[in-house]
Amino acid sequence: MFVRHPLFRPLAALAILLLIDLIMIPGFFHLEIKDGHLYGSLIDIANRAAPLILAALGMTLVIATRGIDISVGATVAISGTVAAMLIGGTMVMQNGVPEYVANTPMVWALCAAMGAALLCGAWNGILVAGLGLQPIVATLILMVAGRGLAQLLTDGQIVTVYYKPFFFLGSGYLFGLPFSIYIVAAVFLVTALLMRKTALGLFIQSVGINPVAARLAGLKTAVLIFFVYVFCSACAGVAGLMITSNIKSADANNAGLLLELDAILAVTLGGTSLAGGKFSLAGSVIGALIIQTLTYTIYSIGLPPEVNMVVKSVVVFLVCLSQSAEFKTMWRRAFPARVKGNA
Amino acid sequence: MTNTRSLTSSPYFTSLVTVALLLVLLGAGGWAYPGFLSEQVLFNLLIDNAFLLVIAVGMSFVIISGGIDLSVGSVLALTTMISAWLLQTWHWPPLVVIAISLAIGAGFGAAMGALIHYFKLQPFIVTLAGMFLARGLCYLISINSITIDDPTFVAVSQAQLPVLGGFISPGALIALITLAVAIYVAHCTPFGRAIYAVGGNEQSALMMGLRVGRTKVLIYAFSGFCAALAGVLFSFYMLSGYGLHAQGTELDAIAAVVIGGTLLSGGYGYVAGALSGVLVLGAIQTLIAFDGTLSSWWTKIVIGGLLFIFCVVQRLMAIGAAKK
Amino acid sequence: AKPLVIGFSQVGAESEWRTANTVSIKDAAKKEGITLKFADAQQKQENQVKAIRSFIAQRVDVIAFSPVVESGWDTVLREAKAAKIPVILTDRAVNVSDPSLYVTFIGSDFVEEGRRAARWLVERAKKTPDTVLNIVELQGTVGSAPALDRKKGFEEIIAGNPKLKVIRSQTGDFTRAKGKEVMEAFLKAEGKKINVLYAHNDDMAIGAIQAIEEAGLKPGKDIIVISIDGVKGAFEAMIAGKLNVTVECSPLLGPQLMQIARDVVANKPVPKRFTTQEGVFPAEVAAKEFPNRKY
Amino acid sequence: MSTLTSAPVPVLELRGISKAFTGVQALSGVSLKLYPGEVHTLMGQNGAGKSTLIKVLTGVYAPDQGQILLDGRAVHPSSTLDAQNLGISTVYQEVNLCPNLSVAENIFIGRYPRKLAGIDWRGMQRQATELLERMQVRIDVSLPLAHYPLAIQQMVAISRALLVSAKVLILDEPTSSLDEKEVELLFSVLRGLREQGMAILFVTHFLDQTYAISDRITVMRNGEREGEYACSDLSRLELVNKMVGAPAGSVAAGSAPAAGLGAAAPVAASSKLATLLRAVGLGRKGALMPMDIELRQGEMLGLAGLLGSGRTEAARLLFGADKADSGAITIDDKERSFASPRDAIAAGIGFCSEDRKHEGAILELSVRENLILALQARAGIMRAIPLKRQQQLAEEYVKALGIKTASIETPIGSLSGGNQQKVLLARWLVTEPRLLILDEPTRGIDVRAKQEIMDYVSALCRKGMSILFISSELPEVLRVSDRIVVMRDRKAGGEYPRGALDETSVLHVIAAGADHE
Ligand SMILES: Nc1ncnc2c1ncn2[C@@H]1O[C@H](COP(=O)(O)OP(=O)(O)OP(=O)(O)O)[C@@H](O)[C@H]1O
Ligand SMILES: Nc1ncnc2c1ncn2[C@@H]1O[C@H](COP(=O)(O)OP(=O)(O)OP(=O)(O)O)[C@@H](O)[C@H]1O
Ligand SMILES: [Mg+2]
Ligand SMILES: [Mg+2]
Repeated sequence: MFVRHPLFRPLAALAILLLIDLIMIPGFFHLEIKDGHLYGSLIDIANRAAPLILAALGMTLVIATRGIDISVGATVAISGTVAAMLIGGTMVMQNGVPEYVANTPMVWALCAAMGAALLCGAWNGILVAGLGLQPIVATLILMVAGRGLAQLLTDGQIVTVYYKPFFFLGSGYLFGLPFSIYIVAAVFLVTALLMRKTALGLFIQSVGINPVAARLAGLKTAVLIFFVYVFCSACAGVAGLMITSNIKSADANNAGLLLELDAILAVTLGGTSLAGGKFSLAGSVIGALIIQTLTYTIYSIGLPPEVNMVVKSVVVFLVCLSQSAEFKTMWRRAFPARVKGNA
Repeated sequence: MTNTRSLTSSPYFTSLVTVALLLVLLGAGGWAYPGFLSEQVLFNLLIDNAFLLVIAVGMSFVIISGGIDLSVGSVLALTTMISAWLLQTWHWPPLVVIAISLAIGAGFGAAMGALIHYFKLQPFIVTLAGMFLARGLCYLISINSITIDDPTFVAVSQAQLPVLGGFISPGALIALITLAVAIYVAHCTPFGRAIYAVGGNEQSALMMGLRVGRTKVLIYAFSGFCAALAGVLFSFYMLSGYGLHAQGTELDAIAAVVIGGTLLSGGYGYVAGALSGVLVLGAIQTLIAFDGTLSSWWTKIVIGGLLFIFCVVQRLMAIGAAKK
Repeated sequence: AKPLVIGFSQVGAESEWRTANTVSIKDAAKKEGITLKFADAQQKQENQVKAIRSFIAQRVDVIAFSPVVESGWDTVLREAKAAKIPVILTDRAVNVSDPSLYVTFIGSDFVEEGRRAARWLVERAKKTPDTVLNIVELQGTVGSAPALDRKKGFEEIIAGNPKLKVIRSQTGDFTRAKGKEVMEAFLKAEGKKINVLYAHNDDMAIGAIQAIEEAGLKPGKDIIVISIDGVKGAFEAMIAGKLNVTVECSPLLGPQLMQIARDVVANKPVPKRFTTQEGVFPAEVAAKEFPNRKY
Repeated sequence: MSTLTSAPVPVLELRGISKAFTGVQALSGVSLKLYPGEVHTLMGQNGAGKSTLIKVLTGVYAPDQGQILLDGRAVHPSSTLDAQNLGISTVYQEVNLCPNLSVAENIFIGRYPRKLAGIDWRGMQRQATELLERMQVRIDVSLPLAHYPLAIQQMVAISRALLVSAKVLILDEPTSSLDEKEVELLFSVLRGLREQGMAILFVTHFLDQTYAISDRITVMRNGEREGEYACSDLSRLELVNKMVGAPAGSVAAGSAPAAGLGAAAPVAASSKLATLLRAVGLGRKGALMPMDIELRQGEMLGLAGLLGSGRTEAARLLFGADKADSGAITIDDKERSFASPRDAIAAGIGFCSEDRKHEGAILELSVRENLILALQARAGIMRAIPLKRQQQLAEEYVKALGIKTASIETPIGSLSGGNQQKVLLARWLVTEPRLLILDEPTRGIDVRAKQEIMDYVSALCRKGMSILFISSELPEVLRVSDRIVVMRDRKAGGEYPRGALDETSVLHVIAAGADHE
């Protein structure tokens, strides 16, 4: 019965990857307490996957409405840059002793960064829902210009932050676990609850499957679409803060580069169709974990960097094929005996 | 029904609007920067974007059929790499190398098309994985760039075909021929029409008895072929094979096709729109190069801004036309 | 007289180093009263070719550019030559069949930078003569010229030293985030075995230093950290004792470029190769050197 | 009507076809023989398995069991293309054409007339125009299909099927959105084909049409073949009873003429009822000339007219689905303007569209979700209807309307056409609107269900709901409406109280509207 569950296949893919890690990488599952928190590969994966999961959550809703948002990376750069510049701080040498000075109170800086992200979302939302531009071009505009704006803010420099409390967001620990995990869990729970306890999920699916019928049934299609783009950018904004906090600096040139592609990949690996409609938030989380585990595996296993991409693509192909019902039937036909034997 | 009605009227109109806006863009450039409107600058638009045009032509087919192909940039790079490798390391005759490259591109596309159709996988994901794969294969051949010094390639690379007081490259000519053939195929052959049918409604196309599977595989094969042909043109253009060539070209191609008036949801649009779309992108870049004062980030912001103005004006005019 | 017009095609703005390079060139042009046509290629060779073509169409006096890659410049440089516009390369060299296609090349030698980093390490290894030093390497973007050359130069020198062993090498894409991510994985996989980190640029090193600290180790002490470029951030890290050495790769080519451009236009003979003056800065001199850093 | 010819060999024979979907045995052991030169009608209630049988026959689905014999040889069509190549030409229940292609192309795609340099566009358009003219459809065939209303699209689909010289022609509810004139034209074409020896398999829910054209009838019930009868041997009453599965001579139901339903008719003179909605000069350029409409509480207003007379447009304007360029709408004497359907729904209006595939059903969502969508939309995002309540509502309406579905969680897309229609009707009924606009609500619904639904709706009407009823079935409009507005050339041609018109006089109004204006 649960083999039929839509999350079964993504979970199985993740499990197989972890199994490979278990065999190939000694001490992969080893966790120890270091400085009062858990330390180990699994923690790294969760911590690293956090921004990707956030981006994927936002992307899931956009994709559910038949849209796509390729400006996620740019939004990450913008929000991270704004936060880093406002909190900023410089190192000054006083009598040969370095001292750190912060600029703006952190709360304000975070609000400003999220504000910037929401503005990005609103911009995308207006272009898609208001003007009816095709999502991919509408968000392409921000993808190109957004990173430019972030670089304009920093003059192309990497802005380093010297303010301890800010680091908590991306590399702090709470009850032994990375704080970013809590943020992701909170966003996931709130989103899932919104989908469950309100009619939002139903509406988003309806708009994604048949916008004309949805409008005739009385849905505010434009408002819904606007909302999902804002939500997606908000998620990207938080992801940007996390990334910035984690590397203690805002790199407008590279922060979140190509994050949108990984996010889309995560969404699809999780079983959501890019044609819109039915979606699975949990699936996207699993998809993101698959991608991060894969990346981590490649690093740990000691493959030469030249083959990274080939390995990644082969895994993606395999995961996709494993999810295809047609592939299963074909497999059955090709190897009838063996399947029976296994069953 | 009104929604579909306004949709149907828009692509044709959008295409016209694109051409008009392109002329405005060029006019503005000529007014602001002396020398901008010389023949050679305009021909350079074609020469420099020949490979993009070829890719966009293949991409048009894919998008009209309701799919997408993200692998084109990588397939281009892979083609340059394979050509360079075969020429430099194995010293195969250039024509054979070109034929093999094109066949590999088409085969790569066909394989993706088959995965998409027979296993009902999503085009976005299959071609995204294809993009990683093709790039990865480049690095397996070599992570260095390989310079091509085969005399035929060098000769083609430096050939200049005189036209109207300026010149174009053989690559540009090949691109234009590809475009012409593609327009013919799209509008005057059953295969071309089947592409539109599949894009309009795949289920219906199947129920009407069209060979949907074959059409889809062929579409992706064609796109792969175009990407490989673009790769060959790129090898002429750059005389090198390199795994990092043409990064992000897939987005440029998609943008060009969409700006040219094709709907990403499939079914509506014109292959010829690829030309206007490519020229618009090229003109924006040329404008920026002529200006010569923009810093890196202002370059990005201005490209984004021009894209924005362009898309919005295009969209508003289309809405206006539909209201009329 | 009419001001000199230089068309300059920059690779992009992918790193701080690159930005410093751009700023240096722009400032120098302004100071010298030279009109600079600047075009950003966003890391794409084809965009550079387009920019050079448009410089030719605009009939600038000198074309200068930092090539994205070494190969593939024959055709467009031939067009420049046909239009009688001299070409100056900065930062990276090109591979062309006919060396007369460019006048001169100003810039650093990536292979040499790799060698210098390795030489410093070899010296350092002499302090602990009996131990084997396990090295992990953070490469730049796969296939990019600095990554290839810095790896090559480094390997060339350590090849002769059996005590120095590269146990892991992975790409960190020249960024802090990736540098940190990859280093985390290295630390988990190799644990305490790692003695030395060699990063192809400062940004990756700074990211990796964070990873080392989070693993409860002391960068600079438990793990020797070597990097290349010499940006401000690296000096800060050295002052804090977390980075051991950075090999300078100077982006400040502007004044030199302007001077050479004037010479070229004035038909003065210029050498085919200018190597920029670059140093190796170990942590000991960082505090003293820090105030002098321009980027 | 021609008699059964003595051709003893069937062109097409089905033997013991079974097909199951998850949770539903759609067909079990169905056999059927189709002879050349006959029109064979397949009848059965919604969800009886007619469309599934046709899809199995034409290679859309593979049968779980059973054989298909064509001219005595076993065939295994694996795609519609296969079936076409075998000489089986089909019009499926939902219009399966490409909205983006021109009408001419939709007819010819897959078999273009060729010319030296490719497709002979001119020839194709000329032939398409001629083909459609045979059915008296005069339209610009170079425009995209999406430009035309559903009825035209259906005619195009039929023309496409007629184009091939096939041995077998299959038509699954081709007449569901056609009006009588079109149906008659279609039938004359079919009769011609029958003369030429073609075997025609026809599906319809209209008894009149069945008797007008069929030679033989196969009745299906619950996925099984109930029996096969010569048309002349089976009375309407028997037919209906066999479809429903009642013992012979029990419930009498059918499309009996209006007289038989007098009992349900209202007694109140509708002029005395309070006005609910009044539209004055409502119009939209290119779609509807300005017209006035008045709707009273508890009254059913029928809109009669031929295809393309603007009924759907009028309904869409009233509902705010399209924006009116002129005119004003008042509800309860308060002026209202609807910028979107949402506003209209807030004002208590519901609109059940004629195009269920594109404008109604959200195919991948479940019956329950489809059913409560409009209610939930009105309640807003935050006030989610509790799942319990949703299930209760869904169960209630599934029962009340006799919707045949495996469960309320089944995706609506896997329901039969008629049952989908019922779910969409229920979508609006749950919102308890003050005014319900029904555009071809009984399209594709079987005779008995049609009767039940109309009774159900009439009862609601008696309770005070007002209804705007649009249907291409003139008798039905005449039968149930309290008042009738006849439309013609996209404008109102006149308003008549119940009983003032019969079928011929309506046609008269339409034909010679000038006298009545
Ligand atoms: N793709 C499918 N998946 C699951 N069940 C299906 C599918 N198609 C049809 N069914 C089920 O099979 C049964 C027969 O459906 P079918 O469409 O053949 O009915 P029908 O006789 O054509 O009805 P109608 O007159 O309403 O068109 C129905 O119960 C329907 O729910
Ligand atoms: N026979 C026809 N010839 C040409 N155009 C037609 C014909 N029938 C309908 N149309 C088109 O139909 C449109 C109006 O259709 P509308 O849907 O409002 O009519 P309707 O009375 O509701 O018809 P239907 O019964 O098909 O729903 C017109 O714009 C016209 O283009
Ligand atoms: Mg049916
Ligand atoms: Mg209608």
